[in-house]
Amino acid sequence: MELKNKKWSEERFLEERKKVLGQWKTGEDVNLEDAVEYLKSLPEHKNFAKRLIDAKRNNKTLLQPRAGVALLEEHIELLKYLQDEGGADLLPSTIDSYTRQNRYEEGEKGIEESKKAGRSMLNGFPAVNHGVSGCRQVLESVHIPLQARHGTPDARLLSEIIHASGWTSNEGGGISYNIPYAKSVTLEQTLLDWQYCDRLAGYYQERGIDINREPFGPLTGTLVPPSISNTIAIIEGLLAAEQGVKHITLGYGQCGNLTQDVAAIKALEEQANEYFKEYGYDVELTTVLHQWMGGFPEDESKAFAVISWGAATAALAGATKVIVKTPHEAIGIPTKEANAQGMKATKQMLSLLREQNMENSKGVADEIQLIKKEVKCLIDNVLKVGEGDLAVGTVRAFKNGMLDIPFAPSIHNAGKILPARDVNGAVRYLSYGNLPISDELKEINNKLLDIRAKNENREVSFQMVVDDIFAVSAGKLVGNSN
Amino acid sequence: MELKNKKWSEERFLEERKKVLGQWKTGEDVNLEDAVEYLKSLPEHKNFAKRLIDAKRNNKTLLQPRAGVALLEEHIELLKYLQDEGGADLLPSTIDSYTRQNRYEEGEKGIEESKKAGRSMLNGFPAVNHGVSGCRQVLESVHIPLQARHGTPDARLLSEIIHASGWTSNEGGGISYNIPYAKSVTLEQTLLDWQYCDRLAGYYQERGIDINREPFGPLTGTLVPPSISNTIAIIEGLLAAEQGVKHITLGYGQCGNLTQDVAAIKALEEQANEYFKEYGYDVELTTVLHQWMGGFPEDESKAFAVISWGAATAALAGATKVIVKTPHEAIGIPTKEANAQGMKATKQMLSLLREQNMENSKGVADEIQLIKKEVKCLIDNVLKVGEGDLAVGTVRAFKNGMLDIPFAPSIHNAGKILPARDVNGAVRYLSYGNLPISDELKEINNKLLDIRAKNENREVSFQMVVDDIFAVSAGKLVGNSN
Amino acid sequence: MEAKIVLGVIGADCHSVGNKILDYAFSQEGFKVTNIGVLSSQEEFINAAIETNANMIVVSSLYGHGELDCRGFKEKCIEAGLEDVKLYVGGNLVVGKQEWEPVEQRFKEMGFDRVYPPGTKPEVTIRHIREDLGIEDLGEQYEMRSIS
Amino acid sequence: MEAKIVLGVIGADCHSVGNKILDYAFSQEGFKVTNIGVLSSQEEFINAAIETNANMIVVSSLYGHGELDCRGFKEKCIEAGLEDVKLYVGGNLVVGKQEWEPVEQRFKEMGFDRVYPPGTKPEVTIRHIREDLGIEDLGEQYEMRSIS
Repeated sequence: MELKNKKWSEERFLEERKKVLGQWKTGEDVNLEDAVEYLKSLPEHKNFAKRLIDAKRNNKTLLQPRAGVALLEEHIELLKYLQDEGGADLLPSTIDSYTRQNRYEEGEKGIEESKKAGRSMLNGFPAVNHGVSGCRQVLESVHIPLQARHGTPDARLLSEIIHASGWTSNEGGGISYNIPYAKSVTLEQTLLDWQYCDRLAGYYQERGIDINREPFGPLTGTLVPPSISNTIAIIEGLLAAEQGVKHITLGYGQCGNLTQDVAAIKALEEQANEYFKEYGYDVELTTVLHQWMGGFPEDESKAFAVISWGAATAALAGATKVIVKTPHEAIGIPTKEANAQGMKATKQMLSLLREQNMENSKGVADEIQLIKKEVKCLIDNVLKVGEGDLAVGTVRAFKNGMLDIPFAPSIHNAGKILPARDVNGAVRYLSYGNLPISDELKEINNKLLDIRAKNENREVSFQMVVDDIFAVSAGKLVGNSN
Repeated sequence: MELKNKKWSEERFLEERKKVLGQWKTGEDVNLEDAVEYLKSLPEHKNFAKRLIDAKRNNKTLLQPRAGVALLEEHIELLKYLQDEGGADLLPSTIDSYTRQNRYEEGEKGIEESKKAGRSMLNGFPAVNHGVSGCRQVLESVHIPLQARHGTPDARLLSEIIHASGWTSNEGGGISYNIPYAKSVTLEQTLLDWQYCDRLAGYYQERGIDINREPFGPLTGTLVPPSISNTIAIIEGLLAAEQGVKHITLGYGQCGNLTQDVAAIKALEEQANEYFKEYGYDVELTTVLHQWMGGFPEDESKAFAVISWGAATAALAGATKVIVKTPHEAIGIPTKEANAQGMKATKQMLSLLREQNMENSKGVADEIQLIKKEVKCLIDNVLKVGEGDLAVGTVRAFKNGMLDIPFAPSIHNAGKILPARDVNGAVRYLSYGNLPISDELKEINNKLLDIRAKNENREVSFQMVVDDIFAVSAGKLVGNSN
Repeated sequence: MEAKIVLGVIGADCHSVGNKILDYAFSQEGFKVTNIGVLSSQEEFINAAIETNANMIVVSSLYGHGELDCRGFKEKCIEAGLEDVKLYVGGNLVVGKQEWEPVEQRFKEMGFDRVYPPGTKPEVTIRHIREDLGIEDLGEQYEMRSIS
Repeated sequence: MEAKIVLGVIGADCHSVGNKILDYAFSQEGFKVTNIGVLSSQEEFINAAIETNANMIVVSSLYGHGELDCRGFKEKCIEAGLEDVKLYVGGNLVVGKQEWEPVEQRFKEMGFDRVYPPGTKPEVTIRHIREDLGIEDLGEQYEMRSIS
C-alpha cells in the first residue's frame, strides 16, 4: 500500500480492518456498530477528550499515572487504588512488552504464569488478550477516563479493542512508537499502521464520539532537544488530523531547565495550532508534560524532589496533563503505594502553583522563538523532500538524517546528532548531523555551548554528552565538575 | 540604660557583662581571653561566616536543618547524623523553650527528667545548662560550623556561652526575637539586650574572629508581606553592624509565589547592601531562605512537594543558605531520619537547579522595585520618628503602628495590618493599619487585591485572610474556591 | 443568651495566628470576646472569666504540650465557681503523630466540652458555640463584612 | 593484544542510550566495536562474535529481565567454541530493589567475568577491558577528542 498523507476512504479502512481483526482470536469480538453504541452510552465524565478540554478551559493540570499488570482483577484493583487513593484525574493502562510486539501467544502464557505465580509476570496489561469484554470490565470498574499507553509499532488490533471497550484515548504514533521502540521496523510500515489507528479514531469521531490521540512526546527520553520532539509531535498531530482526529494531546518530556521546558510546551501549543490552522484542521489541542524521563536517584527523598520539579514545571508551563513518576523509579516497576505517593506529591505541587505562571519571563519568550524557528526549519524541509507530502517527507527525511532522534535504537534513524546541555542546563545541539537547521540558529546554539566549554575550561566534545547523561544519577543537571 | 543606635563602648559592654554572667552558674566558666584563643584555634571549615562567604563566591546554596534535644550525647548523635547522613553543610542547635525564657532551673529539671525518661523531655538543646564545656564538646564532635537557633528575647548569656564554645553564628534580633516570640517584653529591653549580643560578636570580630549574625527573617511565618520582613531584617542588620558585626545573614520566609519570593531575596540583598554602604558599614552580607513556615500537609508525599518547592525557590533566588523542613512537619518534632529525608530532597533540588535563575524575568524585576519602594517608605519613616536614631525610631514606630507585624503575639505590636494573597498567590496588603506606605504603592496593592475579589466574585474582606490561612492545609496557596 | 468568651493560648506557647483569627471571627459573629493572648496560664484564663462574667473559655494549644498545660483546668474552674462555664480546647494538642479519637477522649475526660483537631475552621466552632449556648443564628446580619 | 568487542542489548529490551554511549567510548579508546544494538538474542551475540573473531562480548540489559535473558549464555558460548571470549554484563539486571552483592554473585556463577550495576561509567569498564585483555593504556593518544 502506498504511503500518502491523505485520509483513508472508509472502504480502504474497512477492507484493511478485516485483516487486522484476524491477528488474534479476540479480534472477532470487535463490532463497530456495537462499539459506537457502547461509546455513546458512556457518561461524559468517562470521556478522555472531554475531561481534557474541561481542564484546559479551567486552566487546570490533570494528573495521570502509569500502571498495568497482567491479570484483570489485579489490574482493576490497581487502577481503582490510583483513582481513589492516588487522586488520578485520568487513568492509564500500560500495555505489556509482548503485546507491544504483537506476540499475543506469549501474552497468553504470561497471563497463565501470572495466575500460577500469584503476581504479575508481565510488565503491563495485555489488553488484546483480555479482549473487549475484559477491557470493558476495566472501564466499568472506574469512574474516570481510560487511555492505553504502550510503545507498539503496530497497534491496530490493540486500538480496535480498546476503543470498542470505551477507552477514549490512545497513545502513540508512526514515528514516536517506532524510532525509540523498534530496531528494524520500517517507517513506511508504522506510518501506515498508525494512519489506520488514527482513521479508526476518525471513524468514531465522524459518528459523534470524541476520541483523544496522543503522540508520544519524550521519544528516547534522554537529552532530546525540544525542537526535535516538538517537530515529531507536530508531524504526528498533522498526520492524525488528516485521518479525522479532532482531539489531540501533544507531549513533551521535561528536560530540567525551567525556562526551556516552559518555553517548549508553550511553543508546541502555539506552533501546532498554527500548523493545524494553516492546513485547515479543526483540532482541539491539549498538552502533556512527562516528568523527568531520565535516570532517577535511588533514594526516595531525592526521587520526590525530581518528581516535584516535574510537577512544578508542568504547573508553570500550564500543561493540560502531567504524567507522573514514582519514588521507586530507579528500582523498577513501583508498588501501587509508591505510585500513589508520586501522585500525591505531584497534586500538592499542582495545587500550590495553580495560580502561577512564567508569562513575565523574557527568557521564556526568547526560547519560544528559538524553538519555533528550529522546528520550522525541520518541518519546512520535510515537506520539501516529501514534495508536499508530510508522510512521504517524514520517511525521506529520516532516511537521510534530516530528521534524527538522539540515542534511538532504530536502524532507520541516522543517529548523527548529539545533544548537550548549555551553561544553564538547557539542551542544545552539539552536533547537528544532517539536520537542515539554519546557520543563524546554529550560531546561537554553538555560542551557548562555547560559553559552557569556556566555563568548564575544556573543548565542546562528546565527553560533555557522556557527562550530562551521567550527571543526573549524581543528582545534577549539567555534567560539569562544580 | 538609654537606648541609642550607637556602638557600646567596651567599658559599658564589660560592665554589663558581669551581670549577664551571673544569670546562671555556668556563666562563670565564660572567659573572654580563653574564648578568643579557643576560637582562633578552630579550623576554618568550622567557621560559619567563612563557609557562607565561600558558598556565596561559588554561587552555591547551603543546607541547614533545625534540630536540638535535651541531652548532650543524644544531641551530638543527632547532629552527627544530620551531618553524615543528611548531608548538612551547616549545623544548628535549636534551643529549648525554657532557655528561651531564661528559666534555667526548669531546663535543669528537663535534663534530669530526660535522663530518667530515656528520651528528650525538652524541645531543644539547653545550651546554657550544658555550659561552655558541653557546648565545646558538641562543636568538637562535628566537622562543620555550628549556629544557635532559638527565639530568645534576652539571649545575652546564651550568646556568651555559645560563642565561647566556638559556635560562630547566632540567630535572632531585638525585634525578630521579641514581637513574634513574646507577649509583653518591651522593645526597648530586647533591642538593648540584642545590642549586647551584637556587641559581643563585635568584640570577637575586633580580635580577628569572624562571627556570623542572623536576624530571624520569617517573623510570624504566616502571610508576612515581604516589605515588612525585609524592613525588619534590614533594621536589625544595621543595628548589628553598628555594634561591629561584619558577617550578617538576612533571612526571608518563603511565601509561596515564586516571582515574589525570588524578588524578595534579591531586593533584600540589594537594599541591605545599599543601606550598609550609605551608613558606611563594611559588611559581608549573605541571605537565607526559610522553606514554607506555614501549616504543612500531614501526608508525607505532599510534605515532600512543599519542601521541594522551598528548595527550588531558594535555588532560583540564589539564596546563600536554605533552612530545611521535614516530612514530619505537620505532626511535630521530626525523627532524625525524617530530618535527613527533608535534607536529601532539598539537596537534590538544589543540585538540579544549581545552574538556573530567574534573571530574565520582568515579573521579578518589577516585584523587586515594588518591595524596595515599600521598604524605603517604612525605613525612612522609622528614621524620621526616631529623629535620626534607628533604634529609637523602631520603638516609636512599633508604638504607633508604623511598624506592624501581622498576627504577632506581642502587646507592643499594633496588629492592625492584614495581608492577603493576590490572584497569583503573592502576599499583598489588605489593610495597612498605620503603615506609612505611599498612596502610589497602596494603589498598586489595592488593584491587585481588587482583581482577586472580582475573580472570586466577592468583596475584599477579612474572610479572604481566613481563607488564605486555611488554604495551605488544603494544599493550596490562594484561599479561593477554584 | 449572649456569648461571652475568654480566648487565649495556654502555657509557654506563643503561636498567635489562630488566636487572632478566632478573635476576629468570633467578634464578627457578635460574640463578646476577651482575648488574653498567648503565653497564658490557667489562672489567667480563670481570672479573666470571672472578671468578664464569661460563659465560655476557648483554649488553644499549638506547641504539643497541651495535655500537660490543661491538666486540672476543669477542677480549678469548679473551685472558682465556674462549673457552668463551657470549656473548649483545640490545636496541636499532643506531641507527634497520634490517633485523633483517643486524644479527643482524653481531653473530654479532663472536662472539656469540645475538642478540636488542628485546621478546624472557625465556622465549625461558631456553630458549636451557638448550639451549646442556645444562641440563635442571626444569619445575614452577621456575615463577614469588608474591612478594607 | 587488540580488543575486539561485540556490544549489544539483550532480550526484548530497546533501551539504547547506554549502548550508544558505550559504542562511542569504546571506539574512542581504540577498541574494535561491533554493535549489534538493541533487541538482540544470545544467538545474535554469538554469531557476531564468531564472524568478527571477537575476544569480548559486552551485554547490556536495562529492563529488569536480564537474569532470564542471560541464562545459559556461557554454555552456548562454550558450545560455539567461544570459551575464551570474555563475558561482561551490566545495567538494571533484576526487577525491583535487590542487594547488589548477591546479584553480582549470581551473574558470576552464570559465567560472566564482570558484572556492573546501573550508572557505571564507561571508564571503569574500559579499565577492566585493558586489564582482562592485557592491553596497554596508550594514554594521551586516545583521549576524548572534540567532535563538534
